[in-house]
Amino acid sequence: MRRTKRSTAIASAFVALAMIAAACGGDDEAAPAPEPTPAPAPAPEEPGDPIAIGALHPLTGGLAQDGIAMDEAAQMAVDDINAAGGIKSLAGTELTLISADSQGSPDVGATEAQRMIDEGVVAIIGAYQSAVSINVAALAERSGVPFVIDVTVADAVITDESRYTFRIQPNATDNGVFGVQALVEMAELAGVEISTVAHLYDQSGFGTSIHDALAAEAEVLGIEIVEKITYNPFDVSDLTTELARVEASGADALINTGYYGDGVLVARGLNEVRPDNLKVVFGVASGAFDVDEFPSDVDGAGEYFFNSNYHYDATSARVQDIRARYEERFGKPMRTAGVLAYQAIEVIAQGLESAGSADRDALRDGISGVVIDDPLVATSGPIQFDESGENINARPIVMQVLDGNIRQVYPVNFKEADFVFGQVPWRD
Amino acid sequence: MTEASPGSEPQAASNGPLLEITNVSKRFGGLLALSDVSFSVQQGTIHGLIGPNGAGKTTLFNVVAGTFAPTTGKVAYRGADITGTPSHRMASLGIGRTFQIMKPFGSMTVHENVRIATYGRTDSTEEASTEADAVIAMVGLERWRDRSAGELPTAGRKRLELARALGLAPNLLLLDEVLAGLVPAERKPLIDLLKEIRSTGVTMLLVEHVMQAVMALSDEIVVLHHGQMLASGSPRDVIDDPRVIEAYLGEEHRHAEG
Amino acid sequence: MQETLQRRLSGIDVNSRAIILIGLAALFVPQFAAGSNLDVATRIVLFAALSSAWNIMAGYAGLFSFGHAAFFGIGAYATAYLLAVQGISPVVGLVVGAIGGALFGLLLGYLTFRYKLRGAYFVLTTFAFAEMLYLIAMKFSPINGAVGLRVPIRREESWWWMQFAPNSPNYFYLMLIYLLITLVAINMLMRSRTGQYIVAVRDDEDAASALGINPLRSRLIAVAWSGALTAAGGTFYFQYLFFIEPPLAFGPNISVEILLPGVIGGMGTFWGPLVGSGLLIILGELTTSFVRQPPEFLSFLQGRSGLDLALYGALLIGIIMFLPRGVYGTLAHRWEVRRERQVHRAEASSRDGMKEQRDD
Amino acid sequence: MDNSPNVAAAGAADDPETVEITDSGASLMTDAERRERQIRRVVGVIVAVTVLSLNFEQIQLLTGPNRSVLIQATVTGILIGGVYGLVSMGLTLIYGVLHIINFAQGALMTVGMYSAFSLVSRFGFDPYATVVFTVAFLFVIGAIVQGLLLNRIMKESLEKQLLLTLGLSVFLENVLLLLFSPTPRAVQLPYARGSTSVFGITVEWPFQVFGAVASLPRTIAFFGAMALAGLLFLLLQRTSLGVRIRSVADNPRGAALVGIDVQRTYILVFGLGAACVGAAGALVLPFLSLEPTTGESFNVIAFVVVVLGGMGNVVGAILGGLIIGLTQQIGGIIFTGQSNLLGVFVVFVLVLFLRPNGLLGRAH
Repeated sequence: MRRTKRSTAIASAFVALAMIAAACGGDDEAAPAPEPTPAPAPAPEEPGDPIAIGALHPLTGGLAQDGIAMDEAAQMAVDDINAAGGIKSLAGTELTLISADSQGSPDVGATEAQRMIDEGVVAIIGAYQSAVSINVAALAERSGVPFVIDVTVADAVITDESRYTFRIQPNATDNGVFGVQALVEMAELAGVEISTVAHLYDQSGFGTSIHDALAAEAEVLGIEIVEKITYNPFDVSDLTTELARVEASGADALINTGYYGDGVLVARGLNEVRPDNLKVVFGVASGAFDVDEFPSDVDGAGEYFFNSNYHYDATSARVQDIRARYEERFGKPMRTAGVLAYQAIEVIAQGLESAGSADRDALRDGISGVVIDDPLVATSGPIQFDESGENINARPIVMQVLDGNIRQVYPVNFKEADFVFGQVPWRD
Repeated sequence: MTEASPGSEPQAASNGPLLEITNVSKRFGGLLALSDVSFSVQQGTIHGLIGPNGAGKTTLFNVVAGTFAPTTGKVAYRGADITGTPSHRMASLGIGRTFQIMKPFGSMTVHENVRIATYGRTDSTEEASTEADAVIAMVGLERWRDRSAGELPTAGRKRLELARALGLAPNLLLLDEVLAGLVPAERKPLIDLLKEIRSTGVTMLLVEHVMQAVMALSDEIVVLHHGQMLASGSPRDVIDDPRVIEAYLGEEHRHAEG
Repeated sequence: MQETLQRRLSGIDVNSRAIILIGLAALFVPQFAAGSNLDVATRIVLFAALSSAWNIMAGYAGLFSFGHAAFFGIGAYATAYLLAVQGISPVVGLVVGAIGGALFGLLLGYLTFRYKLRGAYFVLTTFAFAEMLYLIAMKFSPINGAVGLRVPIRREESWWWMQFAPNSPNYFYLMLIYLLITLVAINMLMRSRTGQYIVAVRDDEDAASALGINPLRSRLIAVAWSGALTAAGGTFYFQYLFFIEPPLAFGPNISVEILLPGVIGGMGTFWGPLVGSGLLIILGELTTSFVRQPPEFLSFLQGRSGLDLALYGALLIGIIMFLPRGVYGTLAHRWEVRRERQVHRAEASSRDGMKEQRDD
Repeated sequence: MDNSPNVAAAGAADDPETVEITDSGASLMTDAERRERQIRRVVGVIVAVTVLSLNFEQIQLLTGPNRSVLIQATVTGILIGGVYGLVSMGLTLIYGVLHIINFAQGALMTVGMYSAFSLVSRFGFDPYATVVFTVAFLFVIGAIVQGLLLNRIMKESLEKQLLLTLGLSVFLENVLLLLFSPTPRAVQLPYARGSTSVFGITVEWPFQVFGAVASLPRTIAFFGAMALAGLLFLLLQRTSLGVRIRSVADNPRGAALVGIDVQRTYILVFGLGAACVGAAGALVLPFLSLEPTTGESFNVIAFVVVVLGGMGNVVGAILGGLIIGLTQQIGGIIFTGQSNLLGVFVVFVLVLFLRPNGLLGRAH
């Protein structure tokens, strides 16, 4: 139901081929094509066959929950666009989504991306895990198929040579840089002195790249990183010793970068170790501190925790509408990853609008010129891509756990509530 | 892997004994398994090594075969010290052995089993194959040549053990209870085979339980008891030695004769 | 002329003839499989080769490795470092990686022999070595630590740089060459005296030593060949995937992916890993597409995560329970038993006086 | 003149089974010499590694005002080590009797955790009350696995059995994924932050020891693990069932000859091994967040612990668990910048090479 059946896709491709053949045959024989005109092709008057977009996410495996939610959100975006009249510059041509399962594995991901390209998708969104995204990006670059990344922070996905790869969310460097900047700015606003921090982070590529950016920026800002501690989020079952090191370091603030399970361990462990020195616990791209279940899962131990992360803009009326409809349709709340997938489809649709063509190269040019003024994700301005394909206005925003709820608190234009700085749950 | 055939080696100390065991003791942890054993084996003879269960026969056998080194003492072969030589080097010295618990290469045919041994004697695979066939014919396993070694019945496996050791064209053959586990009807042809092998000039050290066979085959016999040498000499001498009769032979001898 | 060819062919053993046939047949695969199907075929060929390399150790030498990711990762990272950091061709990386894999194999082989680690202990040692390399690679900055390395994209196609247009059949041919070289190498090794010594040591180390075989030497040869060929696979995988990071190179999943085709197809058989690789990857594709589009009455299963891997696990259990020699191994064994029985019967009847039958 | 020890020695040497052990191939050393040399080498390596890794800063870390970190690492190491011991106990029992490396041990633990979680979240059970159920439930699952699957391939090679448990682990994890989705779950311990009175002594949680903390759920898990280890030990040493299990472990053929149903004992042992991780699952649930892959992370540690303690040695598993817990925690502060598992693997490899029968193991 949710996905286009493969057989249908193949059948429609055949029908399309037959029609093109018929059309060409007629045209060619009647009048050979004149010399090519450089002017853009005039918009057709009749809607064409649906334009296929590929969605590649981990639909099975450990990260399937987000992957499935992203796939659902992408389908919803396609349905919304179609309901609103399709691609107007193509006479209302509708979109259709081809879904694929990367299984979280790069080689399966590449095979599936190739399959979708074979089936004629004009662009691909995805792919969540960095290893998969890097692989798909390489394929997209070499095949000339636009690839719009919904979620993947690894810097390496986009290089200076990238032409067909686009990313809406902030990359790892931006996450690290803006995260520590936000910490400093908020401390100044609150009049609390933060001069030393401890960084506790996941040892994989994700945590490492964020740490590197964060450490460089901290040096610029005159903040000393007095302790850096790594752990493996997939086998850690206790962080008490690590948190004792944080206490012993005397740091003013603890920055944590990691996933959900370890974020829970951090919150619980802090309430046991109760470091006196810490004025604030601040997540930078933490996978736990801005998740709705987090405050209740740790039973209040996460109160006042901040998290600087890419996030949907909860203050936007459009986001509220989409999230409400998503929840109604799929029976679960829509998280940031889903909103980003929705946004990625919108970017492609916009690209198609301005290209006025379903040709992949034209679409690439279309996407690179896109300006989305009312983004669904919190940014510092419209969604616009630079030469390499990074969104120049991509920014993380800061959320805080307040009274057991996740609230957007900073910057002020995304503010849902006033932040409380200098508080930790184990000190009342 | 193995060096040239033993026949080509200079016959060092050709008038001395082929194998000389001098004051060998072996200790396992706190327990003394062999205590000060000395004897020598002359070229071209069959030397029997007997003793009741737990006398240290297998330990001595393993010391000679290089499976493990003695705690003290020395083993000399053709006058050269070979104490503790790794077992794979023994083969190149011309010493072949069989195992009490038969150890065929179960995934190979009988012919391939033997060819593993004959490979060491030649560079040509074809020659090795021919040699292997000759040995197989000698031990009477032709009919099983291309059958999997794992399928052989016990008597066949004993012959295969022997065939593989013979495949090395050894000077000295160490035989660990080749007759054990066979019914009397199967023993006779094997004893004949061993005699035939001796006639080709191969020296043998025979660890054996089956008295009848040892008596029939051996030129010299060494009796071990509690890890010590109790007696040695010709089968007649040994069998008449009252200590041997008392310590070991008594019952079994009667049993064997009966 | 034809006769000569036939005579020449009959001088080549059965496996070599089959390798030539497979090579010839595979040349046409890109004619029939394009796009993602060619991708699937490429993966089948790659894992068939990797698992064959693993089979030298686990199957022929009886050294069950649960950490072949160590060799694989050494090959992948040798190439990745030389290419992505130093700008040196993967052809050089291939050689360096293979030598590295062989050397690591010698180290592993020596240590496990020296300390007499067998059975469960050997399995756990190989696992531990791969895990240690993984943990070290995660923090080793010259190879970019946890972040990983990627293949610099070139504009032109090149065999020297092992880079082609996406969807180019050359990737398939590259893996095919790797597979064929691996198979020829294994066939030559296992038919040689050394190879038979390796099997003899596997069957019974004591008996083999008593026949003059140095068991350590045999073992080291097997482990070095296995390590070198597996490391070569790491090179090709990196070129094919464009990216490597420690979990992709040294992760325990890689070890399992390398050993499964051999186990499923039949350990210690020449064709087992090939059969297993084809079977596993095709079945994987089928279950994935089944879960993607289940039949009407099972539509509630659509998109449920976990189903395909649960089926995969059940399949693995089933094959081990019912085909303990692996798919190809079991078939080959049945055929062998039947042939032996026929030989036996023929012998019996010939002994009964029907001698003329043998003269045919 | 002759004395009986000699007889025993010679007898042992003539017994082919025993010869296997001392069969040292090429080596010229006696066992005692070799052991001494190995022990010397272990000590040497440990000293060298320690000296090399302790630069000035770290020595300061261990002696200066940061001593509390070391104390915390020790406390945490012991507490988590107890849990490692409990997880490994089941694994070592299964290996000791069945000679199977059970890769599904972690997945079975996750099954235990999810069953405990369901009881807590659906029926409002106290998390610790679920232990009774998870132990029984996992015992049944373990017994079914052995009876239905593993018993039929007991004659196959070690690798086949290992791969079957690997398949089982993939199967179980993904069935859990199907049933519970990958959403991380957690349960609350309502009394985790109160105080407890035992024999008139009131303890405030989390408990403070020399500036280190021990939280209530971890402390309960530790003592629970110790109690269960004690029970298992008594079961093996003091009951007829234990005698039966031990005799099957020592010599299955002999056990069968004296009328012990070996297959049924196998079923029982796998059931017990699974029950151990069932208990472990319930005990760790209050301080871990739960996903279908949670138990898997204990697998690797458990293998290390089992080898360290001696394969098949239940007391060794507890000791090994504590050592690994401490190695991991203290190693983490000594080898800063490296994964704290690296130290664990270094210990693992050293033990494999130099003391493959484990710290408490005997040759078997």
